[in-house]
Amino acid sequence: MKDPVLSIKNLKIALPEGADRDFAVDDVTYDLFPGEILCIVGESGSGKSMSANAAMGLLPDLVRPVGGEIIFDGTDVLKLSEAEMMDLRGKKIAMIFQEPMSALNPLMRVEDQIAEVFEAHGLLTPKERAARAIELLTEVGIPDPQKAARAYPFQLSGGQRQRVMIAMALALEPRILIADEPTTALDVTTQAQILELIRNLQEKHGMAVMFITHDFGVVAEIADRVAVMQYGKIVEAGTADEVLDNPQHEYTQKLIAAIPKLAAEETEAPVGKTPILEVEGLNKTYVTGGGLFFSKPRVVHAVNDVNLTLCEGETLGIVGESGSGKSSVGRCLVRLMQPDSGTVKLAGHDMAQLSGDALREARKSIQMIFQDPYASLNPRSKVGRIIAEGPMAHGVSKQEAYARAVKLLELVDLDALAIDRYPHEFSGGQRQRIGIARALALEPRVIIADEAVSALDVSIQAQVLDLLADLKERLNLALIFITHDLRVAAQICDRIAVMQKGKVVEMGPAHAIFNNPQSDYTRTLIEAIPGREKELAAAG
Amino acid sequence: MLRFILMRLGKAAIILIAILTLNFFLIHAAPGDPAAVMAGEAGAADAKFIAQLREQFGLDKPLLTQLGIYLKGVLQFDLGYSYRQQMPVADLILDRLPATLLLTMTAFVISLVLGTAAGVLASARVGKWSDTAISTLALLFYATPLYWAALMAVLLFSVYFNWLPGFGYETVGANYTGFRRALDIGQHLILPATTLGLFFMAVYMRMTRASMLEVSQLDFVKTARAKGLKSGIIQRRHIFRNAMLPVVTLAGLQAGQLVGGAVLTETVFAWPGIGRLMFEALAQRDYNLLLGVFFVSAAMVLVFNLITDILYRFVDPRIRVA
Amino acid sequence: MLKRLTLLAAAFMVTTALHAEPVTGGRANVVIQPEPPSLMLGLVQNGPTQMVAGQIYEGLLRYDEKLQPMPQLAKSWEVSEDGLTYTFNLHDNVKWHDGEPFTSADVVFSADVFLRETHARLRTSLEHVESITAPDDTTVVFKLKQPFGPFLGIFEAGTMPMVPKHIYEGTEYKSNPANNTPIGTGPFKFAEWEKGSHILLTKFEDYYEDGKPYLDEIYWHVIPDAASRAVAYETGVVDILPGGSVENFDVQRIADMENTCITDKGWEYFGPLSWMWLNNREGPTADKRFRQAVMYAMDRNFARDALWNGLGKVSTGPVSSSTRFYTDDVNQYDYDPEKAKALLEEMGYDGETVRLLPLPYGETWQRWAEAVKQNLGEVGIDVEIVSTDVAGWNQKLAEWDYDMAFTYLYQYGDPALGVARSYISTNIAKGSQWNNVEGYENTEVDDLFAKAAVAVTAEERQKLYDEVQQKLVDDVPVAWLLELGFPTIYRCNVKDLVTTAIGVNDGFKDTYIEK
Amino acid sequence: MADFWKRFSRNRGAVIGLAILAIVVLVAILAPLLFPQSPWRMVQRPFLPPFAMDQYPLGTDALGRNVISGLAYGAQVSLLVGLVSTVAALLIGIPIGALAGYFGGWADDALMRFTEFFQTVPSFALAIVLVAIFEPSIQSIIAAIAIVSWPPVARLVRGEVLSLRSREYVEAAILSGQTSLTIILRQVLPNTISPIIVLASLMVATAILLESSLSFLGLGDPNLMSWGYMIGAARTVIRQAWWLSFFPGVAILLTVLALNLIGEGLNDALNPRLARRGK
Repeated sequence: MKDPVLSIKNLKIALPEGADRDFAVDDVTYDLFPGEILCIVGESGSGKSMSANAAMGLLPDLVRPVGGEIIFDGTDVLKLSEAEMMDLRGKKIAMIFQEPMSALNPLMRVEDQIAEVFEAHGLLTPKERAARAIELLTEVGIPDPQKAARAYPFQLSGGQRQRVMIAMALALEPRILIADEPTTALDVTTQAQILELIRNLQEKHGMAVMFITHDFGVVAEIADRVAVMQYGKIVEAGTADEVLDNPQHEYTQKLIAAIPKLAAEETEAPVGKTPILEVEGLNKTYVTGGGLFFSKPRVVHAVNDVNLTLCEGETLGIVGESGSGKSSVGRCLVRLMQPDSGTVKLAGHDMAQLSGDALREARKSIQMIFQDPYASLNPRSKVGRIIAEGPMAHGVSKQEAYARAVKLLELVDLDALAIDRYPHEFSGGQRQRIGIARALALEPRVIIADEAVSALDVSIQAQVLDLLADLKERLNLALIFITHDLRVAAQICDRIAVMQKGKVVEMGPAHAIFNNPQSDYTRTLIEAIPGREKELAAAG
Repeated sequence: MLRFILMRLGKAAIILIAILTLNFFLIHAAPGDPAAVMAGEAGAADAKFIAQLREQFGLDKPLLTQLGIYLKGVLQFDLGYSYRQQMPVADLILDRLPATLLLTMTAFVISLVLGTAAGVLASARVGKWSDTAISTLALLFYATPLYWAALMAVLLFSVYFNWLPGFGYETVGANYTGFRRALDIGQHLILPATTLGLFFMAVYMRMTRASMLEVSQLDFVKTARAKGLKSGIIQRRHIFRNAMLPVVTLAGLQAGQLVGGAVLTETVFAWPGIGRLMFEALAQRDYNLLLGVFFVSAAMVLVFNLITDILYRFVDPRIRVA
Repeated sequence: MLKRLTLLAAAFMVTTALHAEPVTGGRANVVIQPEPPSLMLGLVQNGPTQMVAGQIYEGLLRYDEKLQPMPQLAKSWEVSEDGLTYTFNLHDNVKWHDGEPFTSADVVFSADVFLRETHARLRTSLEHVESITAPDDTTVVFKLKQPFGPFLGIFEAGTMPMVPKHIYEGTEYKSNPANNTPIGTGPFKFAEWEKGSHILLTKFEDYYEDGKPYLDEIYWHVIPDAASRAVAYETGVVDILPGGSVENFDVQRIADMENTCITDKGWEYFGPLSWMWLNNREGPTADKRFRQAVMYAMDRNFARDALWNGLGKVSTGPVSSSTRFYTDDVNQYDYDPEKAKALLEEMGYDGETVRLLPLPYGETWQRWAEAVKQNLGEVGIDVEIVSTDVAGWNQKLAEWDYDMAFTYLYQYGDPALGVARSYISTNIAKGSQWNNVEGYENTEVDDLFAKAAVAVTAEERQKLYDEVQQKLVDDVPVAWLLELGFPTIYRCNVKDLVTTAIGVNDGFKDTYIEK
Repeated sequence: MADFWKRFSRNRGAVIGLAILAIVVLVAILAPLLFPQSPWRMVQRPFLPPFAMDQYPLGTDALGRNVISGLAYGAQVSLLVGLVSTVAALLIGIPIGALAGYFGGWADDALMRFTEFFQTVPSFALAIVLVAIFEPSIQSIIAAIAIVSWPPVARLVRGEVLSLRSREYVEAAILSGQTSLTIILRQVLPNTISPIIVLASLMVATAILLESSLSFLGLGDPNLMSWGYMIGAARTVIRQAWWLSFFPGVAILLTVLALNLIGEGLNDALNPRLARRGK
C-alpha cells in the first residue's frame, strides 16, 4: 500500500460554548491515499465535513482544532502559518462545496474567477490564465466553454456551476480534492453526471478525493473506501463493498436499512375502487415581469394539461425534477394556486372554480403536508393551537378542538403534553408529525404530501414514511405523494406519475414504472438513481 | 437600456405630477395667501387692493382650474412666476441650485467615502479597539442632531479658534475670482458639508461594516479562500464589491433626499440654497415657488434613484441581464 | 389772495456741513435683511426694498428728525393759506439713471397714474387730492378737496417715489421687465443683484447735487441669519448694520466693539409703535377692565430691558413720542399685577383661555410673547400661544381670528396718517390687518380724529389729538407696548449715515467714509 | 423572557442605553416634582451662567428662565412626541405593509406606489410644510412626523409578510379554512413583531430628532418647552451664552443614543440569528 497523501490523527475539534456537544470531531483518525475516493458519510450534525475543513484551514470562526494532527506532505497543516496555508490551498488541496448557487461570486465573470486561482499563486500571465480557463471549462464538459467563460454565475444552471467549481479546483492539479456534498443540491440526473465527472477526473489526474455526503446511494456510486461518522466519531470504516454490504456497526446497519428500496412491490390495480379525486385538463401558466409599467412578461407553462385520478385508499406518487411542475400540480389541487383551466373533482364536485365559503368547506376534505418541518409550523403558536385552529375555523368549539388535538397527537405518536409547547422545542421528525396531525385535524379524505420527507435525515425519513403508510391504512385516506426521490416513491406509492416540464410523461403502477419504463425520460431518471446498479447487482 | 430609462422617466413624470398635486392642495390648505402677505408688506392694504392682487395672480379662479393651469405650465417646462419675488420660479431656483448642489454633493462624497472607508476598516478589525472606536464614533454621529452639531462646529472652529468661516457661501464683498474664489468657497464649504455629512457618514459606516461582515460569511468567500487568495484581495475583490450593493442603494436614496434635506444646514450656515428658499416661500405662501422647489427636489430624488438603478445594473450583472 | 409760506431748506445743508470736509470715494458694506423681493419701489414698499431702493428712487421731499420737510427733487415748495394748494418747484437738472431728463410730467405720472394703482397706502392719502397738474417742466401743483393736515408728510421716497414715465407709461407695471433693472433719479444706480448673495449700487455720476454722493458704491450683503450678520460685522465684512439686522440680544455686545457707533435715530418718520391687538368684539378681551388688567399685568420695562436691550421707550398710548401731536398727559399703566388681579376679579374673569398670536418676525418677538404669556399667567390669565407664519398671521388678523396679537405699525409722522387708521370705526373691515383690526367703536373718537385731520392750524390739531389720546388710553382698545428702538450700528468712521427721519432709507446721499 | 434578558444584557451598550433612557424617563415623569415652577417662569436675571448659583445649576436663558427645569420638561415633550408619533406611524405603516404583502397583485402595486410616492417627497421638507400648514402644535407635529416616517414601516412589514405569506404554516392556515384577516392577525403579523420592535425603537429616536429639528426652526408647539426649541431660541445668543444650546443638545444626543443602543440590544435579543452574523 502507498503512503497516505493525507493523514488525520486523533483530531479533536472543539465547538463554541453552548453548542449541543463539546466536540464537532472527537478523536478522529483516518488516512487518505493517492488515487482513491474516500467517502465520509453521516447524517446532519455528525461532524463529517469538519476534518476536511480543518485540513483546508477553513473552519468557522469559533470552531477550532484542539488536539491531534493533520499530516500532509510530512508536515502538520494545523501548525502552518496563514501564509503557508495560502500556498497549500487551491494548489495542493482544492475544495468544492455543496451550494453551487452561492459558492461563486455573483458579481464576477466565470473566467475571472478561474483565473484568480493562478493569480493567487502567482502563476501565468493574464492572457495564459484566460486560455487555461477555457481549457479547464472544456475539460469539465461545459457546453460552449467560450460563452460560459464570459458568463456570470447566475446565467449558468446548477450543474454547470458545479462544473465551474470543479474546473477551479482542478486548475493547479491539486493532489487532493475535497468535495463537500457537491451533488446534494442538484437534481438526480445532474447528480449522476457530476459524480461521473468527478470519478473520471480523479482517474485521469490521479488525485485523492475526499467526498463528503449523507447519501448512501452516492456512496455506492463513487466510493472506494467509506468512513461513517456519528456524533463526531468514526463508527465504522472500510472499503465501500465491506461497509455497504456487510455493515458492522449498529448505526451503519440502521442507516442502510432505512434507505428505501428501489424494488416496488406489485400492487393490485385500483380497479373497482371509487375515484375520490379526478383531475382533468389542468393548466397553469406563470407570468413573470410585467405589471403596471408594461415590461415584457415571461410565460412559463408550469402545469400543462395534466389529467390524474386518485382512488380511495390509494397512494399516487408524482415524481419529477425541480421545475417539472409537480409541486404546482399539488398546489392547484388544494387551490393554493388558481389553475388557469381544468377541473378538480373531489368526490364528484368540481372545486377548481370555487371561492369563499364554498372553497373553505371543500378544502376540509383535502389537506396538505409540507416539506420544511421548520417553516411549516408557526413559531409563535403552541402546538395545541396549531392543530386546533382548523376545526375552530370551521366552528368546532375550542374545548372540543383541543380534545381532538390531543387525540391526534397520540395518533402520530407524540405525547399529549405537546399541546402546550412551542414548535421549536421539537426535532425535525417530531415537527413533521405535528404537521401530519394538523392535516388530519379536519378529517380529510385526501392528503397531499409535498416533499414531506425530503428535508429529513434518512433514519427519520423512514419513520415518517412508515407513519404515513400506517395512517393511510387506518383512516382510509387517499394520498398524493409529491417527491423528487424515486426511492421514496418506490417505497410508498401504488401508482406513479412522472412529470417533466409541466407534463405528465408517464403514469402507471409503481412496479411497472420501475421495471418497465416506457418513456426515455423515465428511464433516464431511474438510471440516474445513485446506488441503483449496486443494488440491482446485489439483488441479483 | 434606453427602453429601461425611458420607462423609468415616464414613471418619474407620473410621480412628479402626483407630488405637485399633493403639495398644491397642501399649500392651498394653509391659511393666508401671497396676496395678503404682499399687501401686508406694502405697509397698508384694503380689500380692494388685495382682490386686485389676487386677480392678477390668478388666485380668484377655482382651485382645480388653478391646478390645471399650473400643471399645464409644468408640462411645458414652465414652473410659473413668483409674484412675491417678481421673478420666474425657474430663474430663482437656478440661482440657488448650484449652492445647494455644491453643499450636498460635497457632503455626500465626504460621508460616502469616509463612511465606507471607516466601515471597511472596522470590519477588518472586528472586536479590536479601532473597531470599537469607529463604531462608537458612528453611534455618536448617528445620534447627534444635525443642526446642533453645526452650531457647535461654528462655536468651536469659527468663533473660538477662528479657523474657518462660520457662515455664507463665500467671503462677502471680497470679489475673488478664479482659483482664489474656488479656495474661498472651499473654505466656506468645509463646516457645512462636514456637519451635513456626519449623520450619513455614520449610516454608511455602520452599514458597510455590517454588510462586509455579512458577506464575509457567504460561501463564495470560502471558495475564494480555498483558492489560496490573499485576504486583502478577498476583502477587496470579493467581499467589498458585494457588500457595496446595499450601500449603493442607500447612497442613491440619500443623494436624492439631501437636496430637500439641507434646510437645517443652510439655515445655520446662512447658505444661499434651495432649502432656505423653500422655507421662505412657505412662510410667504409663494405658491409657485414652493411647488417649484418641491418639483426640483423630488426630481432630484427621482434622478438619483435612476442613477442608482443604472449604477446598480452596472455593478450587479444579475439585474443588468435579467 | 394766497399768502405764500415759503420754506427754504438751505439751512439744513449748513448743519450737515458742520462736520469735517467729506471724503469722496469708498464703498459702504451694508447688511440687507431679508432679501428684498424687488427693488422697484413704486411696486413694493416693504422695509428692505425701501432701504435699498431709497438710494435709487427719490421723493419730492425728505424730512429731518423733527419731521420738518427738506428739499429733495423739489428745491422749494409753497402752501396756500387755505391749505388747499401745494406748489412744488423741481430741480431743473435732474436726470434719470438712463440719461433721460426728469420733469414735472414724471411727477404727475407717478403720483396720479402709477402710484394710484400700485401704492395702497398712498392711494388713501391721495383721496384728498382734487388734481395734480404741471404748469411747466419744473412745477407741479397739487390741489386738495379740503385741507389735510399731514399732506406735506407724504412726499418721502417710500410714500411717493418718482418713477420714470418714459419707461412705464402704457405698460403692465408689474410685469415690466425694467423692474429688474430699476431706473430712478437717486444718488446711486442699480448695478448688480446676485440673488441670495448681494446687491451692488454704484454712484450716479450725473446726480444733480454737486459733489454728491461721496461714496463710489454701496454693497448690500444678503445674509439670511441674524447670528451670521453679527459675525459679518465683527469680522469686518460689513460696516453698517441697519436697525433690526441683528438680534437685540446681540446689540450690546456689538455696540461695545471698538470703533463702533450706535444710534437709534433715523426712525422718527416711522415712529414704530408696538402693541397687542385685543379683540374688542368677543371673549374676555371685549371687556374694558380685562384690557386694562392686561396693561397693568405686563412688565414692559422688563421686556424693554431684556428683549430690546434697553432701547426704545415704554409706550404711553396710541401716538409715538416722535410723532407730531404726541402727549404724555394720559393715564399711566405701570406694572402692577395686584391692580390687574383686582380688575379681573371685578369683571369676574372665569379663567377662559385667550389665544395670543406672536409676531412671526424672529426670536425677539417670540420671546416677547412668551414673557407676556408668563406675565399674564401670573395674574391668572390663561394664555395659549398660537404660533403661525407670516401668511397665517396676516390671515388671522385680517379675518379677526385671534384674541390678542402682537404687531407694530409705522406712524408716518402724523396721527392722521399712521394712528387714526387703527381706531376709527369706519376703518372696521375684514380683509386687512392695517385698519381697525381690534373692532373698537367710539363715535367720539371718530369725530375727534376726523376734525383733527382737516384742522388747519397745528394748535387746533394738538388740542384735538390730546383729547383723543386721553380717551383711547382710558379705553385701551389695544395694549400698547413699546416705542421700538431699532438701533443702527456702524463703524464710527462712517459719517453722516443717519441724517433724516428715515435714516439709512435715504441716507447714503450724504454719507462718507473717513479714512 | 429570561432568555431575552440574557441576550439583551450581553450587549453592554444596550444596558448603558437602557440606563440612560431610564434616567430620562424618570426625569420626565418627576419634572413637576423636581421643578414645581413652570419652566417658562422668569426666575433670575437673564443669561446667568451655569454653576453660578446653586439653585440654577445650568444657568438661565435670555428671559431669565431656569435651564435645568426646561430640560426636565423638555424630556416630557421629546418622549411623548417620540412615542406617539412612532405608534401613529406604525398604525399607518403596518396595515399598508401587511395588506400589500399579503394580497400582492394590484393591491401590492397600488400600495407600494403610494409608499414610494411618500418616499420620493423629501421627508423633512414635507414635515416642515405639514407643520407650517396645520400650524405648529403638538398634534400637528406628531401627525407630520408620523406621515413622513411610516413608509419604512410599510416596506419592512411588506417584505416580512411577503416572505411569511409563502411560509408553509401560512398555507396550512389557508387550507385549514381560516379567513385572511385571521391569518394576517394570528399567523403573519405576530412573526413580524421582532423586526418591528427593533425598527420602532430606532423610529422613536428619529422622531425625537425630527421634533427637535422642527422646534429648532421655530415650528415647535409654542406652549411646550422642548429641547429643540431651547436650542433654536439659543442660537442667536450662542456667542454670549453657549450653555443655552449646549445642554439641550447633549440631552437630545444622549436620549437618541440611548434609543439606538437599545435598538441594537433588541436586535441582538430578538433576532439572534442576525445578531450572530453581525458579530
